[in-house]
Amino acid sequence: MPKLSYREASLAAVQQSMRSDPAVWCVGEDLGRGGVFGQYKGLREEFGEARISDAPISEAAIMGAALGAAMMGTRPIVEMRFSDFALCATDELVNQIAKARFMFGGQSRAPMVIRKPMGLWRSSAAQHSQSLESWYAHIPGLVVACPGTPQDNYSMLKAAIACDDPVVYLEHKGIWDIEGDVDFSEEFEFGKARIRRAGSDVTIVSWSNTANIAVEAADTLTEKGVSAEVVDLRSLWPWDKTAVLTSVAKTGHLVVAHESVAVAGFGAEVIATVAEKAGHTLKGPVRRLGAPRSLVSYAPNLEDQLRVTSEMIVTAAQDTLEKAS
Amino acid sequence: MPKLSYREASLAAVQQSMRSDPAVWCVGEDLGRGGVFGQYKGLREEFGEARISDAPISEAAIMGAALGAAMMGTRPIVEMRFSDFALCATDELVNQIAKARFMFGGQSRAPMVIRKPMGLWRSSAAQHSQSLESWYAHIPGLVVACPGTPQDNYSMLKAAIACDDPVVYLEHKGIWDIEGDVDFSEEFEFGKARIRRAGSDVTIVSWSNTANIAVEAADTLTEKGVSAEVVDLRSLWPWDKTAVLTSVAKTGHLVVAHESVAVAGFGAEVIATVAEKAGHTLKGPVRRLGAPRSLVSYAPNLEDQLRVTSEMIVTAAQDTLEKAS
Amino acid sequence: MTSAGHNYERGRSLLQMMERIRAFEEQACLAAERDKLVLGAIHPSIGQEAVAAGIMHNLSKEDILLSTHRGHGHTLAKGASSLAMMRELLGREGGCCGGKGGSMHIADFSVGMLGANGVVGANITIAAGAAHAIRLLGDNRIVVDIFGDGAVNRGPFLEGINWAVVFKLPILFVCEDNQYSATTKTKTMTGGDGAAARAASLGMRSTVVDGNDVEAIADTMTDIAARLRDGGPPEFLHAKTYRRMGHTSFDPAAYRPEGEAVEEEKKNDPIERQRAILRAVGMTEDDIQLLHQNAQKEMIDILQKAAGTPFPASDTAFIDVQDIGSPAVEAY
Amino acid sequence: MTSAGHNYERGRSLLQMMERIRAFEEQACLAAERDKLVLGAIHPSIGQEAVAAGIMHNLSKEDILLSTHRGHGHTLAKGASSLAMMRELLGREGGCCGGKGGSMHIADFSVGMLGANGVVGANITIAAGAAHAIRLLGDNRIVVDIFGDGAVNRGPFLEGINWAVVFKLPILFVCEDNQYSATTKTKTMTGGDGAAARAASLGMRSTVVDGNDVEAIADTMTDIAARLRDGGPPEFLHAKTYRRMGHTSFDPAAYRPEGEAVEEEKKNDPIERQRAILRAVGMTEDDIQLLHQNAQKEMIDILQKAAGTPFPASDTAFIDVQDIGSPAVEAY
Ligand SMILES: Cc1ncc(C[n+]2csc(CCOP(=O)(O)OP(=O)(O)O)c2C)c(N)n1
Ligand SMILES: Cc1ncc(C[n+]2csc(CCOP(=O)(O)OP(=O)(O)O)c2C)c(N)n1
Ligand SMILES: [Mg+2]
Ligand SMILES: [Mg+2]
Repeated sequence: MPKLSYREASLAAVQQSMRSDPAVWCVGEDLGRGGVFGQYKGLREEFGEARISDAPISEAAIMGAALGAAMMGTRPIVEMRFSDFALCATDELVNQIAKARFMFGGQSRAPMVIRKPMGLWRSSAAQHSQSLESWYAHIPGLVVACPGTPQDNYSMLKAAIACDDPVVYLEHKGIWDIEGDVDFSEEFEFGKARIRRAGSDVTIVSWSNTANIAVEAADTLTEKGVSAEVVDLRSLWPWDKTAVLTSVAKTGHLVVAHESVAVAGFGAEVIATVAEKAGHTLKGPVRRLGAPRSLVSYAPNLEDQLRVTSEMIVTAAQDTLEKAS
Repeated sequence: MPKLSYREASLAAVQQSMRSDPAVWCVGEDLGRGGVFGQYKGLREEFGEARISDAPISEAAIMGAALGAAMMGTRPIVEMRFSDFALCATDELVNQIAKARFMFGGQSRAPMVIRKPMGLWRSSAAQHSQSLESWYAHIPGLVVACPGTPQDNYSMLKAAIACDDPVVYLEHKGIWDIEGDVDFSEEFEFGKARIRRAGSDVTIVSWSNTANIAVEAADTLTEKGVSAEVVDLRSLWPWDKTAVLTSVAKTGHLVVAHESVAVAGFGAEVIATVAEKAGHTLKGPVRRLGAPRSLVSYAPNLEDQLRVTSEMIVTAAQDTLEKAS
Repeated sequence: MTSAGHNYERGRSLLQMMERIRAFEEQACLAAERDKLVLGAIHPSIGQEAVAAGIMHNLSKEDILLSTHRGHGHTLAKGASSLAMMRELLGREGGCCGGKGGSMHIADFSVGMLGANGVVGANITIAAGAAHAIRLLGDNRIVVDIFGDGAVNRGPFLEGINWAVVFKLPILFVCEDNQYSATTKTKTMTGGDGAAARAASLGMRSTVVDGNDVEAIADTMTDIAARLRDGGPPEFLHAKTYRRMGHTSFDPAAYRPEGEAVEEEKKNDPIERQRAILRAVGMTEDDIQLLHQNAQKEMIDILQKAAGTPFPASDTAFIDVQDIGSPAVEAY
Repeated sequence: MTSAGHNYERGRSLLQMMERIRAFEEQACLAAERDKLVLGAIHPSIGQEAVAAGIMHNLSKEDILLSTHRGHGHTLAKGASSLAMMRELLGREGGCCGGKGGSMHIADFSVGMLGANGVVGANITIAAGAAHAIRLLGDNRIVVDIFGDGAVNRGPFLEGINWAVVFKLPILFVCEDNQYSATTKTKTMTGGDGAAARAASLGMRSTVVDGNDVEAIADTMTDIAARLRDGGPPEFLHAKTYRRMGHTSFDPAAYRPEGEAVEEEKKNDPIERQRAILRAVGMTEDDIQLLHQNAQKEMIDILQKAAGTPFPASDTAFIDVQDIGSPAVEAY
């Protein structure tokens, strides 16, 4: 089993998919030179200019053209560089791509992957640091993926490329370099969470890089004698309600943690769902961790104030356990 | 007290604000002929071309230019026609307007009102029917308003125009013609809900046109011997947690109802907040009503399947009461 | 067009198509106003039929078309069934989009019509992408994308046209210029010399044609289509015509200068102009009337049929959203 | 520029400003690479200083400027404090944006600099709006908006320029063309004749100037500013220069043709070119060196001061988001 970085895992997924399916192609700014994070490195050499296509700085055209090309039977992988710039193509994504199949009564399909690196990344400030996964989860027609590990960035990206629905694929740009074993034979099924740590006292639900931080927190909790279960949702639509409800049924305690803004974030969806379906089984108050409804600063000490840390997760878990009724 | 339509109430608010503050001006497509819903009718005649300005079909420029003009000390009212088209200006709203003050360390401000008529409106299909209020509630820097009555469309619009922060102002395009008494002296404070019906058995939280439907439901419930309290949030950021928590403390039962898609909708935020802060005080399961995660159809019978009706609210309220523990 | 070089069969068939489009939209307007059967907005192209007929005459069903909110004529001319279209306008079963799209999203993929669009200008980048796929797939279809004069002020106009030029795609962009953007005279909100000049500055060969002269449009399009099929670079066509009705069938268009529409109809009705050309080369009054009446009959007929068709089955509301995470499986 | 018509004082001051910009950015790069004090990306404009110096020479502090991610030079030339700017790059207290914006969002409203922007092309519509406000307010300030060659492929380029033309706004748009968009040669992704041709098609008077000739830029700008202050329509300036470093200070720019950057530096360094002009009209080597050394000294100094400044007070993280619903009051 090779040890790959999160970046390399995604490269392998794209490369393998392009080898086996000639309809797959990639388009985005600077792809010919490997992409802004090097996540397309070497692909131009293997697949040529047409299939690893550069693009003008025209996010709306990249997104819109990918839709047209998808409706014609090709399978574009769209690179948005920073998820923030994808906002320049919101009409294309939300009004066009997400609706193309339904609006035309099922005559067309839009099989495509929209890669949007998101998240905090070393002093990038307010226009280069956002995480808007809850936006996409709210839009019918879209599948939403948030891989947090090299293995998942391999398996999930392969599944996204093979998917016949448009997939908003949100890599976390802070973890391109993290490494891990990658089993090329592991297949991902959308809507299936991964239990990153099994446990029985408290359930911690998370995704993307925050799931890694939650694992750290669980390790700390273990040292303190608390057995925490970390549920990494991996895809937010569809999302694994069963895994969450099963875990909560066992633990009776729920902490949800994510990097994005808490208000109207996807954590609210998880908590609301648990409250609706299993509110009476909870033994302590639910705890939600997310960024305050504030903007990301450039200065590192200010930027840090928006981070959800492992310590915060530990405290939240202890808190709900202490308040057990 | 004059009886005004929701449309006329907004007209009065804009007219009065423009009379008292020469910095206020309006810009959008077709405004010179009164706007697409007649909500600017007569203003060109009173205030002239410069202050009731037409615009090219350039949503990005309308939004971006309004920001530039706001940073220079004017107070633009931006008309987006259908909230769906505002998606063509998402970078301008989210990356620019919402961040202009913070990013520059408080050197600038962006006092402006972005009017975006939202909601279902007679067979308008998937690109002309969306309600994305939860998106804007998720974005730091924005104030979010969802008036549901003529009185509120007067008082809230006046408050929005007077506000020094950018306000996303979501009128519901299905109710331009509803009428009601409007007290010009009533002032609105952001973050203050209105108790549309007082009650003691169950709390129904809603906003925009769904609050009107909730009032109908409350009337039906009264006939059935159930006393429902309808909390119309009116603004979603800030929102009136106190009113909701106070009501829930009294009733012990919560139903949240809105027209937009339930998944990752603002209803989840309301429920999550109640679960976090007062989950243990609930006497029955919370109930959430919103559109299924599906797209809006043109055919009226298909379109109707996405509606939250008064009957559904009644049933949900009865359901949580029946399951009281 | 002199009778010397005139292709009578083509001329007649162009007239016939214009008659069908006109009749379809007249019935659609009646369905909306008289019968209250069309609930959403419809945007008639009455007076603009020459563009649809002239351009589509040179396309096969394999070629690709994208259009706007004002796309009935284009869709019909591309070969879609008038009955399926009318059913769509009435939101009925068997509508070409299953009743889900309505007038603004009319589409018939079986004849290469990949959709009207409710967002002004949004079709431009999508069409460029369709042409991009043709390049990738390596066949010799061509793409035509039609939009209005108002769309030239939207960003995607620049981005989509630049895209087509950069990737040398087999596509023709057509600005169907009816001089109005909803209630606004487009000229008042448009800098410079307009659509063709903008396209030329982006590196595109741009042609201007009389948008009410169906023969001229068909001729121009014959040449353009040949160049595109030969692997030529993308092109642009600016066709100036006039919007005779309001923006939607509900709009009385009271904002227009007095008499403008009447004057335009008198001088520039594309159907009358084509009749005159055909009369001059010997078409009989009877034949002229026959085309007219056949078109009327077809469209009265299909309106009646459409009105008698049931609404779509309720459970279709939740299909074709997506396979993975479908609302038919879990609404939320 | 012959010595006959040459304004020595202006020439010297243009050189001085270029020296200051160069020295500022050299120190900023050292702060980033050598000292690891700049954590985010910085985009140096080394080799492009003539545009900033030449244009800003004709503006007062009351005039308005908007810029891009590569905006240090523009901001400095508009009159911002080098120390406040360096503090901002280091994310420190007293930075011109309080440490919240960093290099990509550098701004100094007190000198009319309304912000760099991290989104390519986004400043174009905002700048048009600033000029729109000037029209509404009725004063005679002017606006300059600067963007790169890559920005001409974004929709807001069309929308913002059309806007300025339609509303006849007092604004100059400047395309500072350094030939690259990140790792891409812009020409390969740009249809037609580029920036000036596009602006002209939108109805704008467009001028092309040698972007490495600070005297020519200052001359051209003198004329343009006069026309704009006289109430003239908006204008466009295309200044071709060259990006001597990588896209960011971290980028070795290995994708460029061998020798291209060296060649450009040899032929077209704007500072060397201006020195040559000034030497020809009698500037002494001592004076030339003095300007250079003063600039070096100033910037070494401010880097040291900035490095010694504390980070911003923690509680500023939650202020200036919004008054109503401020996170300082309730985070969520
Ligand atoms: C992005 C966007 N903005 C605004 C609208 C509302 N709208 C619909 S049609 C129209 C006028 C379009 O004018 P034009 O492009 O000339 O087409 P025409 O209606 O004349 O055929 C407008 C403003 C829209 N649908 N999409
Ligand atoms: C909308 C958007 N797309 C992509 C980027 C990433 N990006 C930052 S700078 C840049 C290149 C810009 O080139 P140009 O406009 O020529 O300016 P230059 O960097 O050469 O000064 C790109 C692609 C961005 N910031 N914004
Ligand atoms: Mg038009
Ligand atoms: Mg450049």
